[in-house]
Amino acid sequence: MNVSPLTIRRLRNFRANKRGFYSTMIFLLLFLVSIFAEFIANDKPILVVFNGHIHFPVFEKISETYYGGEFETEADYKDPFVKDLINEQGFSVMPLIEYSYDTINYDLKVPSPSPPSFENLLGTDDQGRDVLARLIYGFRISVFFGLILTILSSIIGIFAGGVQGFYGGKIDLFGQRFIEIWSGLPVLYLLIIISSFIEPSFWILLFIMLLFSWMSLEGVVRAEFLRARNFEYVKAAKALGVRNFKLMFKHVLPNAMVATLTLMPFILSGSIATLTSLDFLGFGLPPGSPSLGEMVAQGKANLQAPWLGLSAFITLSLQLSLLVFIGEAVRDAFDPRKVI
Amino acid sequence: MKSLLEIRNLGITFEFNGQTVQAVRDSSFKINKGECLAIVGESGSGKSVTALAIMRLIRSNSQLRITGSATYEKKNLLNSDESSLQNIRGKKISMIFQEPMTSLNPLHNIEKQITECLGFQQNSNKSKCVELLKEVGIENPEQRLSHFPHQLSGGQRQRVMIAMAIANNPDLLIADEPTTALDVTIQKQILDLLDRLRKKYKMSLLLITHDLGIVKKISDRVCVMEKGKIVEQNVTSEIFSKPKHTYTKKLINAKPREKKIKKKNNEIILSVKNLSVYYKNTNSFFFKNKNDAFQAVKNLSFEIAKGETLGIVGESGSGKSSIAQALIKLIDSEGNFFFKNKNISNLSEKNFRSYRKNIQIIFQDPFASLSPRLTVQDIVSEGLEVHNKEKSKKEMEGLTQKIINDVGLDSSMLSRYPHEFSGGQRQRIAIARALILNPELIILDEPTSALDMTVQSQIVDLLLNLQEKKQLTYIFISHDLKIVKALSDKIMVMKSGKIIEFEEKNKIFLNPKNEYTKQLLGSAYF
Amino acid sequence: MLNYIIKRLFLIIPTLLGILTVNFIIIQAAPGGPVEKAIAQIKGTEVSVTERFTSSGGEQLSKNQSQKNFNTQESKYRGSQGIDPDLIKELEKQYGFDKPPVQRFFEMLKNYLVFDFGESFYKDKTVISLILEKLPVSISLGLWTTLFVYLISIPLGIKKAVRDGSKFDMYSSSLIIIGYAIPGFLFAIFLIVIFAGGSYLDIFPLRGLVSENWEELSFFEKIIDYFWHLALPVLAMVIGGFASLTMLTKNSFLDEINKQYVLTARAKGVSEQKVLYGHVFRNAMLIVISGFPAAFINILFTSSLLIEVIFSLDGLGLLGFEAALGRDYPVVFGSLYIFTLIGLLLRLISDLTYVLIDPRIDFESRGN
Amino acid sequence: HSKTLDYKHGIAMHGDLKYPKDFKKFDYANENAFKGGKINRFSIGTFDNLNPYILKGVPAYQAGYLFETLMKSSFDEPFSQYGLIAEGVKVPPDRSWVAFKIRKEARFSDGSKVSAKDVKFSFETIMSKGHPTYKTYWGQVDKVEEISENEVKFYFKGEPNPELPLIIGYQLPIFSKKDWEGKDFSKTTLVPPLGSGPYLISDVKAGRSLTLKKNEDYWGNNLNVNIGRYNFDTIHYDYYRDETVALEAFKSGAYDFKQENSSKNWATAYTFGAVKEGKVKVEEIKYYRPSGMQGFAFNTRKTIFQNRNVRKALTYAFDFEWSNRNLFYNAYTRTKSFFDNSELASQNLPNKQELAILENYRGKIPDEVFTTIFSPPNTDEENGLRKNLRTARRLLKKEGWIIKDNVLINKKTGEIFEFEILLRSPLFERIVLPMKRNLKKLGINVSIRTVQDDSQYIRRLEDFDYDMIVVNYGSIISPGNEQKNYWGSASADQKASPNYIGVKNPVIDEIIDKLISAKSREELVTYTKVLDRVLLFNYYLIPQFHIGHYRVAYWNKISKPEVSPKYDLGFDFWWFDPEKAKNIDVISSPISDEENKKDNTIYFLLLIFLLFILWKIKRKTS
Ligand SMILES: Nc1ncnc2c1ncn2[C@@H]1O[C@H](COP(=O)(O)OP(=O)(O)OP(=O)(O)O)[C@@H](O)[C@H]1O
Ligand SMILES: Nc1ncnc2c1ncn2[C@@H]1O[C@H](COP(=O)(O)OP(=O)(O)OP(=O)(O)O)[C@@H](O)[C@H]1O
Ligand SMILES: [Mg+2]
Ligand SMILES: [Mg+2]
Repeated sequence: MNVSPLTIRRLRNFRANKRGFYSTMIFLLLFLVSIFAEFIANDKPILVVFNGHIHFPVFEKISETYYGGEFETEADYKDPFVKDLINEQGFSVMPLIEYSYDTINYDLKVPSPSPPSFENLLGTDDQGRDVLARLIYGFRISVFFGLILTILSSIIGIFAGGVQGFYGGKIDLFGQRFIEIWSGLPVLYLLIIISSFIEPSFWILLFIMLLFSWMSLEGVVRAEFLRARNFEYVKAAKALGVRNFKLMFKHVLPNAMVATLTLMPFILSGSIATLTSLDFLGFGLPPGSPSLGEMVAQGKANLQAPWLGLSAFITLSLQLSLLVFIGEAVRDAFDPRKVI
Repeated sequence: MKSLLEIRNLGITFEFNGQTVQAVRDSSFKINKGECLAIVGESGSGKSVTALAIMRLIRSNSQLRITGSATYEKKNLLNSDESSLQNIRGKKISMIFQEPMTSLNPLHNIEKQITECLGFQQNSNKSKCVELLKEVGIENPEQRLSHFPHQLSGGQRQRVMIAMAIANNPDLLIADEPTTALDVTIQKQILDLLDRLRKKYKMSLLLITHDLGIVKKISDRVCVMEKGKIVEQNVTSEIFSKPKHTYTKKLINAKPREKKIKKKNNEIILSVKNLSVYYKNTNSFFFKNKNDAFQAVKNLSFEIAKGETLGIVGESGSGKSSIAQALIKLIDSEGNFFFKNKNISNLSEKNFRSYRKNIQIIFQDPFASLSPRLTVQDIVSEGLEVHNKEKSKKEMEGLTQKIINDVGLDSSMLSRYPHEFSGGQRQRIAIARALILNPELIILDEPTSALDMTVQSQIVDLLLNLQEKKQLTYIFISHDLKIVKALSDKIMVMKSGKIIEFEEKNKIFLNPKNEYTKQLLGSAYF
Repeated sequence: MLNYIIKRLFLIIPTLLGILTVNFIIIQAAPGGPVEKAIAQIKGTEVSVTERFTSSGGEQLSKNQSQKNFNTQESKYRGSQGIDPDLIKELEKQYGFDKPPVQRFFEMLKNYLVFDFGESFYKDKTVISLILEKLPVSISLGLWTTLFVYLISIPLGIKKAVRDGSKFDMYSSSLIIIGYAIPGFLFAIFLIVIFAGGSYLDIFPLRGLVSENWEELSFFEKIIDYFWHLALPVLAMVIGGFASLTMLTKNSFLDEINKQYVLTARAKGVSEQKVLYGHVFRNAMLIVISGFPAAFINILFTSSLLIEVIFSLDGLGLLGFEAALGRDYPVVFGSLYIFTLIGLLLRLISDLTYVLIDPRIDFESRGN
Repeated sequence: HSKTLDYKHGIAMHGDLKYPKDFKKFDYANENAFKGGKINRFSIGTFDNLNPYILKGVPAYQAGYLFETLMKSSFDEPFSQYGLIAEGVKVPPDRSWVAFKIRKEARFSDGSKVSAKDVKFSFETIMSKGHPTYKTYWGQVDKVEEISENEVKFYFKGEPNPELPLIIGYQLPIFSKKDWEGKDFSKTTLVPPLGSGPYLISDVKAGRSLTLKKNEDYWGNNLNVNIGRYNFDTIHYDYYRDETVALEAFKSGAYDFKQENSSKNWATAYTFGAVKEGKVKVEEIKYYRPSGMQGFAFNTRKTIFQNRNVRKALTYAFDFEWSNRNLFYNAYTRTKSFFDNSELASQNLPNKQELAILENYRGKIPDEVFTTIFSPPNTDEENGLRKNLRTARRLLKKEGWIIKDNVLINKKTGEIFEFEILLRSPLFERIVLPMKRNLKKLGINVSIRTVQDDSQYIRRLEDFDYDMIVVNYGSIISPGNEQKNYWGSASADQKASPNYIGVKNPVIDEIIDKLISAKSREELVTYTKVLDRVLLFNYYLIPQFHIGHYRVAYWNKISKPEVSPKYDLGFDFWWFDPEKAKNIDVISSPISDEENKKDNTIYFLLLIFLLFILWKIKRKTS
């Protein structure tokens, strides 16, 4: 391992930002949990021992007939009938939370949204689904969405802004006009059109958002590049024969990164918020998806059930806060003048 | 005599990365009213840091420990509060920074920078400004008022800095290498000015410099610093006549080796024809035509042979740096120049890039020319990565370490960022960066201005050795005639963008023809 | 520079044309149009475009707006009728859809050249008057939020930079970030429940920009009334706005505050305030300041659909959303044209501010 | 031959009128109701137009109070009307025309007389410049004739349509010809047009509020149809955009009367302080209007849904009982007929007359029609859902659909059974999603698509581009022509028709024809029931649910008549009750309004002051 002193220094800086460091830890933990959501919150057992055979229903679809029931489709393990069948000749181990994001708790005692109970730790939403399970899955979706979108749109945005700012002239002039036209595209209509022939899925939404979200960085990066390209050290590197691209990304960019690094967590959380609000407005993920946006909408429509709004709110806030804190720590780590 | 400022047991430690740099150790000295105290010493020995500590201006976000006291008017500056410091800074104690080029606010014009020092008491701020600029020898001061720092030459910026520092007739002026970017005539003018102020207002002067000539001429007492310690302090004449400490002796006796002029080499490596450099006047919102532009270099033509050193001297602001940057195509220029008989003046950047390895430059302002977010390691090895891709990482590291040692720095410094160095150290990093590529032609724009005599001779040695070994060609721009004399074969004297005289070194030094050249040489050795 | 400005001004024309064309094509491709909208209205099956987030959840179709169905039997009867093809033709003609798209496009362009934006399909008002009508709300929301955000964020960011790493820095970060993470409209509902509902306090008004009896109020009362109405919506909008600007300010400042010229300024004896605001500010705030024109457009056209809906404020956000979903093409294109034009001009101004802020900046070609 | 007929005081769709010629008042009216007072009401959305009869603009529907009609419906008869502007109405037995005789006292609010001229003008204006929907609505009116100054006659064309006279009678608003001279009817207006109604608009704030004031000189105060009606002096409407906020506003007393349509709100929101203190009354008021049929409609144009048994099988997947219990707080009743909640519903075995009719179609209609009372599958017993799904599976199997690798496919063709449920409102997602899971157990993959965009949704309906949608077939107590549009073969292929299901059944066509030409109420009821049975047992849709009462909450300062009309809420017959109002200090009285405002201002200033102090303190400490 060749860990340069610089890396050590950056790591140290990163760790020195305690809040950022702990945020990272918590975030990673949550992320890990949500990645393995299927094993934590699911309506299928992690393990079934039946008739001496071991099965992992999370991975395989076992029909009810296999257990002696009559439906050829996949067994519904929450069904008491199926439970009995399995218990007769074996046993099953359910995950911690016995609900998936779309599992409806059919034996609620009170109409849903039902308040938190031992069965549903955060209560159920207005369709009788477990809020905690939905949060876990919703967290995963939104974090994935946010991360992918942010990374891709930052790359594109920085690249586009960098090239325009650095080269200037015609590239800038026409690039900017192109962007102006591009930003004038009617997003809402695009969504409507696309959803008129295919159901908007995660990837399609991601793609559409990507078409536009890269522009949020482009402007600031361009401005910073316009300024930084005149700096003496850029000239100096040029005198060394450094190629334009390296010049842009090794010399100009790191010094034009303040805005980028600062804005990055906000872009990330902005992406999540966008997804949320699309869901909220009804142009988002297909009905039934575990989306935080839907949860928020439910929270608003069900003021009598504060656990909905609160759960969604706390999850969103936590998620966004963690991300912004991490972003701060990253910024610190790359600040050469920050010395601990 | 009454002491104005008394420093006791000053200690300054930087701590970062688990590394501790003890920049100043247990130093004590005092300055009397009207006195001129010179601090001389090795580059990196803590002179600037001491000066900054007095003003309480060391950057505060590195882990920093300052011990001791600095008593001014019965107050310990090191622990007085910010607001009382504000009343002292700039009014009672003012300072000329070592790196004038980076010390000006890039977005304020000259007038704004100077009038800010003046405060609001005068309503004739503008005329006072002009007066100050005139005093520090800037031509056309009225026009300069609206200029921004990047439009000035190194020396001009330094003089603006000086003008700001003396604007309020302070009790104490801390001048950290105040004349490094100035040609000798102006240097003389400035030193005279300081002297006058000293006499007139009983101003004390804390002068930090490497130029022992100046020290000898104007200082009353001298402190010698080495490795963060004051190793010797005494009355000037005593120091020079009876140096006690070995380092002092070394410093006084250090003299750059002089280049032995060998027989002429006829292979012309660079030839320049009718070079002109124009600067647009960006102040005018409506750029009309060339007439509106300022011509910094006017129709120059010259040639250099391989293995030769061309020294360029001349008035500050005469276009020397402009030539340097034009030759390496960092600014637009007119005219033709040929590198090894190939016209490179109109090559596109892409085609020119392959020449960059062979033509290198050391910028006049080392601080600004080092990427602030790259470590020294990255900065120095970057050229290698660009041009010698075939070299392995190991090899590159080895080369980097070697060159860093060659310029007198420690390889443990490689992981530091540029701002964590002293002025002289940065300058040497810049030199290392250029030398590592083994270029055939190096343009050195004031490469030694921040170096003390010992290091200076070390660098000169290095340059000469390289030249001898590898037949390198240098274009050496400097105000330090001693060094120019030591290094050059030919010398070009410039004034207002024109060549005034262009001759063999000896001819110039022994038998200057032009009035200005004479004046220049005349001011050199007081 | 003048050359550049002229060039930019000229380029506005093709840019606008491009935007209009692209939009026209895309909107053309969207399924359904005003005719369908009208049919929905005729059939009585029309659903408000804001239904998803304004409804509180009725379970029966077309019964949820009882007060709308002035006569429930009537609407039932209407709905039962098939739509006469002639009627559809007539509707098409009324909305101009009997002409081929290309012709419609060029007619639109021709009118736009002389700033004639036509009339809304549904509202019986010109596009301009519609926009002007909604402007007070948007400006009120935009102006005060922007003002608050800038006036608080920038000094706060600077203070945080100066006191980087201190407790103050930490707590304020946490605070603004949590504020940022709160979904604005949820907060708005919260505010309403707490401060304007029947459940807890009933201090602030629920809806509108001014009181019913606005005309009768004295000048002073008018001002109070206005802010009294704005307090909650602006608070709901502002709460999330501090974070990014504050952090941007802080980080830009951190980047600059250690530079040499700041030392120079300090050495000159300039007061700390002046160092920060006079020297560092301009250097650090290129991005922030260059964002001012955009902020300005924000002031005018802040569209906060949800906040507007929740506080029953009729602003541009709602207008835009309703026009888009209702296929009110004159409004869609008219506002697109106007806002884009202003946007383009502001972008030019924004670019020019770069140069004003930092004279070293130019837009010349570089790099080859 | 018109001379031979006499003007009658009212007209019934079928059979006789309940009220005799000289009736004093409707049974559900309280002639002693207090006259006066103010009521605050609310509305969702916005408005910019006071002429609700045109296409442009967003109308304020309350403007309907401005215009009287020729006749007025009674709310305790299926479909009967009594003279309002018209003192008499006459129709020939085949109802091929209708004539109205205008009351001499009828006045516009400017005092001018209402004449036949105005009626003719109103009709022609609304047909030429009004909302295009009227063209379809009254398309069968051939012409209008002014017989005399106060007599007007409408001639009909095309197939006989016995409803038409009634529809004109109670739906045509009468405008003043003189008033509209020089004004463009098709333009939106915020100046109240001249009407003849009980209320005048006293204040309009576009999009925000509307205030109606009783017209002191209203000419019809003492008419029998108006006794005990229009009791409030002032009716004030506030417009809200958001229902959640509107509910909050109700709680704070910003308005007095709210009808609730969400069972969740009904069950949970009306528990606030004022309710407990009895200041707000919360009531369910029973009604007997046919509920209409809301259900998941199959698009039988799609091959998978062409089989009746397949449709029947899918019916088993909807677990109404669970939804009702868990989602609706048991507020709803399962709909078991297309005319549920009324005498038209076929909730018994067919009687003799029905059997006589049905017998003609034996073999062409499902046999269950003769023997069973329709009852959608329920899950009341234990494991009910499981049993239902098992039944469904068996049915599907019988029709050749088998499960392979978790999906249902056709044994013969290999076609996969999957479909999409097209939703208009996201509110239905919660009803559909559990069904989706149930269908999954049958191997059917269902996707749910919510299209909130009106235009797009309509476009898909027009083209019948859907597999299953949620429809609400509204129905009136007196079914008629609309049935043809709903289930007629002709409409199945007609673009944009409401035959969403695509019913193309000659038997049904025949029954509808007979229904329309029914001579008496009994005959109508019989045919309606027959139609109901045939439709139900064809399983054209999965019936959902309905509610048989109004859910209302109101601040306890208004009172309502003791008897509620059978077919309407009859809010116009409610009144302000000064006695009760004294007992609750609600904010709406003008004096307390003022005080409250001042209070608020003080709070507000206090808040600012507090902030200021905080700021000061902060500055001191830092
Ligand atoms: N911010 C910093 N962080 C760490 N080390 C520093 C920092 N600033 C200066 N130093 C170190 O402190 C020592 C003294 O620096 P100083 O600038 O005082 O030297 P100097 O005597 O002025 O040298 P020169 O003549 O080259 O300007 C040097 O070794 C330098 O590397
Ligand atoms: N970007 C610029 N815009 C306008 N004028 C400039 C610019 N750069 C330099 N100049 C002017 O060009 C002239 C020559 O500058 P140059 O830097 O070449 O001088 P120099 O000989 O290197 O001086 P010094 O010895 O002081 O460094 C100066 O008068 C300076 O003001
Ligand atoms: Mg120094
Ligand atoms: Mg120079």
